[in-house]
Amino acid sequence: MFPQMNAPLGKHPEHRVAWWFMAPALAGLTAFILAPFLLALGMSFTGLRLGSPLPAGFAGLENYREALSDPAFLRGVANNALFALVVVPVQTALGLALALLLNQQFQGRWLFRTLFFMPVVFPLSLVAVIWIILFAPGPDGLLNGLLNAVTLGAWTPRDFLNDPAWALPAIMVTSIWQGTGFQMVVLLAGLQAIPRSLYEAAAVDGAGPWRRFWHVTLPGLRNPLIFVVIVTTILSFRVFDQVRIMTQGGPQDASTTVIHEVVRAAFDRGQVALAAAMSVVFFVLVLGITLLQRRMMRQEGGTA
Amino acid sequence: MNATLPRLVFTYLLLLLCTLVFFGPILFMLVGSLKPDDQVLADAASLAALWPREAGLDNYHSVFERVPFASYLASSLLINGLIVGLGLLVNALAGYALARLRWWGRETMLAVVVAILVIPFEAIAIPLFYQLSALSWRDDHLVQAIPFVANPLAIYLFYSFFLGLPRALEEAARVDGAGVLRTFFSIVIPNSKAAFASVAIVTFLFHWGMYLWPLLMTTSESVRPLPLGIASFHTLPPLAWGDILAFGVLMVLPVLVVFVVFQRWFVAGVASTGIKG
Amino acid sequence: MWCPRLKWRNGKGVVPSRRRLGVMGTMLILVLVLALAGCVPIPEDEATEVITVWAHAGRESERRTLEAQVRAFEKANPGLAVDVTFIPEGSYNGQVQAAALAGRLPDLLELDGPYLAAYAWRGWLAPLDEHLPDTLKDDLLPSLLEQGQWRGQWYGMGMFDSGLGLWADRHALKAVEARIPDGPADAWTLEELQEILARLASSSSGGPVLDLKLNYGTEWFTYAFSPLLQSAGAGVMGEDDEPQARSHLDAPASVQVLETVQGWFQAGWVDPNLDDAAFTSGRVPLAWGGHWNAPAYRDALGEDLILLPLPRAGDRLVSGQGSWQWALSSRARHPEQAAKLLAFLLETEQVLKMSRANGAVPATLTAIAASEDYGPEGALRLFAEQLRDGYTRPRPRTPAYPVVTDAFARAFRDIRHGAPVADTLEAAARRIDREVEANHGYPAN
Amino acid sequence: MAVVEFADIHKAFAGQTVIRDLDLHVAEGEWMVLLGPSGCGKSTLLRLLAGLEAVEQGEIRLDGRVVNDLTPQQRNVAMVFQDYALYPNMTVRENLAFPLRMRGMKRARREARIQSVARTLGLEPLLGRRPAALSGGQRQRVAMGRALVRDPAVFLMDEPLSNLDARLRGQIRNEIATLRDRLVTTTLYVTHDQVEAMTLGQRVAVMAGGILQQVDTPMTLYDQPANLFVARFLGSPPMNCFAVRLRGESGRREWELAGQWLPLPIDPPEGATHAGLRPEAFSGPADARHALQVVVEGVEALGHEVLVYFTDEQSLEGMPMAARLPGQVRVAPGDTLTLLPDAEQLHWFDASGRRLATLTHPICAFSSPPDQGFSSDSFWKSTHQVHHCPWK
Repeated sequence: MFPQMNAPLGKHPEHRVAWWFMAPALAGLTAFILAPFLLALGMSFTGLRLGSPLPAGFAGLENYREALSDPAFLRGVANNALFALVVVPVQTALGLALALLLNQQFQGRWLFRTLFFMPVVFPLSLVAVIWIILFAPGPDGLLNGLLNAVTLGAWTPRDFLNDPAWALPAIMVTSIWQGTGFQMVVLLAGLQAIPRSLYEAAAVDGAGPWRRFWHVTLPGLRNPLIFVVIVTTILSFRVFDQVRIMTQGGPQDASTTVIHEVVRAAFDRGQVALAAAMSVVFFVLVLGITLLQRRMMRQEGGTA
Repeated sequence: MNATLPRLVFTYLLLLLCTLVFFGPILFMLVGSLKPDDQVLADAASLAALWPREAGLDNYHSVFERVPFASYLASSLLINGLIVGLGLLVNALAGYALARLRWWGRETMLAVVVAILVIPFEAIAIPLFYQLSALSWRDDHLVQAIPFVANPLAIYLFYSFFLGLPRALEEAARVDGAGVLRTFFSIVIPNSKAAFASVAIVTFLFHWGMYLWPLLMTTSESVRPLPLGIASFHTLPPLAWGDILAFGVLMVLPVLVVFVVFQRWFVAGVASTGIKG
Repeated sequence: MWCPRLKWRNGKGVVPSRRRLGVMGTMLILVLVLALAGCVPIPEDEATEVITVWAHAGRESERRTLEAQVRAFEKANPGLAVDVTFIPEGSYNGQVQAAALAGRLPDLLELDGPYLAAYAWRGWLAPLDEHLPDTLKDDLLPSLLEQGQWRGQWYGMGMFDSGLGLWADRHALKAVEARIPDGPADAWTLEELQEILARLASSSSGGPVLDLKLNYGTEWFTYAFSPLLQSAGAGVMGEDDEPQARSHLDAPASVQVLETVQGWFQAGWVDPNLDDAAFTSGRVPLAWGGHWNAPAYRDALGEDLILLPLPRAGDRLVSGQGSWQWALSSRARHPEQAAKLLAFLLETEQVLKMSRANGAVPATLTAIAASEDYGPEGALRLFAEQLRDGYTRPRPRTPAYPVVTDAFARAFRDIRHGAPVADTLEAAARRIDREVEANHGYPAN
Repeated sequence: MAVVEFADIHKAFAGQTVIRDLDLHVAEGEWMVLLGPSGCGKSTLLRLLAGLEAVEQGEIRLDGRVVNDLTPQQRNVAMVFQDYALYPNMTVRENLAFPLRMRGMKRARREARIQSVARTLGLEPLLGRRPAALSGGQRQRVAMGRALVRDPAVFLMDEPLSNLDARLRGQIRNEIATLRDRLVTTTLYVTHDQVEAMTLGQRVAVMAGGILQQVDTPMTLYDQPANLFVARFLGSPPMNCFAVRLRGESGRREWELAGQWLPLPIDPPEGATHAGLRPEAFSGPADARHALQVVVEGVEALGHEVLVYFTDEQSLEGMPMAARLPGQVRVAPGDTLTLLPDAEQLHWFDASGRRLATLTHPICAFSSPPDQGFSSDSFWKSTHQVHHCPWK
């Protein structure tokens, strides 16, 4: 799955140099990611609780049993999956649409690109706060008011963040709003890298705009598309801040996510070992999905 | 593709709509930060949401009174400076070794980096916290920065960027008599500004809003970063929405400045890392 | 097991600097990653007279008052210095836990009352008895004494306690001819309240009529609504001899009470109150609230504001209690000096100052008697009476409290959104009991 | 200056053999051109010598010293890359200075070298510019300059002209030829262009499919190709090659071309299965008795000459046969034309594609280009390798 390198620059000295290049990052990754992860793996088989004076003791698979029978955790897994299934395609499609829009000739492209990209620079915690206000319940809420105006009064105002049917979609909307700009920038750059001559050739061959999009644009965007899809997928499995701030996972776990459950278990309830078990299950799931995704969308040129 | 007039009008209409969607909430925040607390919500459904009637800087005064904003900002800048500065060096070196050098363990290391990529920080925060607690290391700037210096995403971005860099430059340098290290610093880095800029911005954006870790690791006001400041507004109802929005504006302002200044590089960098994937 | 002792002397020969600890930590981290154990470096005992104190960053006035009090204490005790760190309320517990695990607790710290058992069981607190004179106890509100004790030891002591009740608009109640109770003994029954709500709703064209402070955080729900269960004869958990949630939290009485509350939501009587202005803006005439609402509500309603006890779900009213408490860390380097500060803070004058700053019920009977609001003729005397006369009960005093409150708040939220009450409570009870069992019932250590 | 030796080199990428059992000796000061179609392994050979690829089998020697395990900077070779590889972040001056700085040369000496090279190549006005501000030809010159500024043991040039347009290519080719005669440094020059090979190489090593086919002076390659590959690779249009058909006894032998039997005045060597005839071995239109009647299929009138194409059923790989006629001949496709092939110029090959010597055949009937101004004696002693055609 990884490119085969074929140009050694002299064998022996480089070998050592390479390890020196790798050493600082390796040390950091080991100390601050790998080691804690292994520690989490170890913890997940104990009964460790935050600050508990009791000896942690070996708990076998107890934590895994508890995690897998915890409806909130299972709901979190399902929500994450749903989140990825909705947000990844929608956000990518929107990003592509914006990129296509901006790829035309008109005045002020720079300005609009900046405006559309701006949400990306907002920390998620701040985004969440802003959208809490936008989602405000009752006719006074901005979104409710807007929908009311658009539908000429047919819209019944609702409490989005406290409605089991709307909480997760509300968080999805927030995430899409924040992330689309990133996709747009990557795809826009991809669009500009497609040789103009290809479009001209297609036009000469009698292809209409739709066929040109389908046969020139999309294939030309293959690598950027794969890139944004993979990145967005990974990010959508990490969703946490918005959930924590906007809905606390509720109502009735309707908007909880795995990481949110992990944080709740560890920080709110001190059940560190349970949280560790959840993390491990989650890691295995996401790694599996990522590998599958990479396999399915093996990148052209990425391996050159 | 010459734009006809109707087409141009249509384009601008679409652009306007998108601006409303993507910039509207930001404008709402800006305007809200200028309004008295109780008006923020009350106005939300009317056009007044985007137009302050009694604008004032009261909320900003209040923010500076309620939290030591300058100290938070300084801490945030220091922490992010460390993460970005050290991170660029450390991750670029690793990305280069993975993309260009040939060594035993390269394939394995690449697989490890990709696998690590999917571990969210929240999932390992507690064990990491235990580790550092065992060292009694907490409550300073470094503990908020050092753990995030080595970053698998940054390594991966650098890796894919370097893969796409024309190899001939480095070969020329090697033939001209430069060693690996010299080649890296004299040839590779100066020709990868876009990648460095985009990785820097991505890392910066990613860590600017960091909340959980500083929450766990700091108690002293003097080392706390900006995101913790929002906690000061978030706990005591009635929530002062105006203050919160004002604080939010102040919090993103530095990022916004960084972004607008480096936008060109960033776009180029994103393109070069993203397209190569 | 190899344990590094992180000990350096800086120029002045005092405590190791944090920065250097950090640098050293980075270097040691790789080694230690594998040899991880619970070895915590022991801070050096120094003969400095700086008392370190952590306090929650409450409202501005509360902060200012504490700072002024500390300065006054320093003035009265030359040679003693107090270093106060304020920590935002929302993240306070996480902070203390984190610091405790890293062995970095201060001498004196504030903690949220119901977490006391959890901290004490973990060995983070030192008993107060040996440091404080017994006479202090005699004057203290019984509720505070109850809250501050766990398994026969006295750990926590507050400068104030909280009051929970119903705020009402006199006009609105009059309009629907509601009975106005005189005091705690005279509280509405749940049915009575329900009837009044219905009448209010029909007179106000069907809009919401009750503010339950749904905009508050997790802890509010346990604080504000578990008393209803206790009043109904159930509760969240049994007492010390029966530390379990099963047959308490999911008892028929609990189910019935919360089904009643659920009915209010379903009837559309409860305001979501995102802006915390449901009552002040006149949207609703009734608010489930507490002493901290008094200033804003007085401003908004003036003479029309009345304070009522919560409804009783059984024979006798049960209301909420518990607030921030001071505790001595088991790692305190200056326990005697810290106790001295505590005693100072409990002087009537200081208690009254703090009460005026945050509006809470003063901690001592003497202070209450001298208080304008809580004294015999005070407008808020109901709160003091509840606490003094045994109408309040603490939230479950168990080290499992973090899990308990999480489970209860989650259950309450779900019930709010229409989840079946019995099932939800049963699941919450199971969740709590599993935690208790996993900890072997929290044996003494 | 150094002697370069490749001994028994074998190189594979991911299991794909790129160079097979290669031996090559480059004399001190010699200009050796590596010529072959793309993918034949010639660039790889250059990169092996530069230290940019690892030698897995065999030895590379510089002046007798085995350099297999030396890093590029330890080998002291200078290289001109196909796409120049100018450092975009440096000015022309800095580009030129870089290799000198890497060798630790003092500033003053460095400046002197740069000035001298800049003068030689006419780069003086460009010294302050960055590569992005240079034209293609200027970049090429800077790339040359960066190699020349040093005093390397060997110059390596990897298709240095391939990115230039045709006119510029001719011009710079001449300049390089001038340089070659001025600077006597061992040089390996990789190209797929036979004109460059013929004009620049003192000797040319022809490679195909990772195998060295023949190493010799350009004219020898042309006149005595060691095998069918070399025969057809050099020359444009390439040599007409076909399966041999003979009849009759010795002395009255006839051979067949384009379906017609023609007298063969010579005896073909034993075992000849294929023969080749260069386009210039035809003359016509002719009215001779043994002339060949062909139907013209294609015509390329180039002014000074006309190339005429016709079909021979037995032509190798079905390629059309080409004849080179004087420019004044007027002919159109479909015309019938009489041509007179000079059978004495036939090249003979055996079943494996190897050249067969014909002792009765005057070797250098046409070869009369002036000597290129260097002593060729030493080259005749060098390794002369002939291998089986890879496609056989």
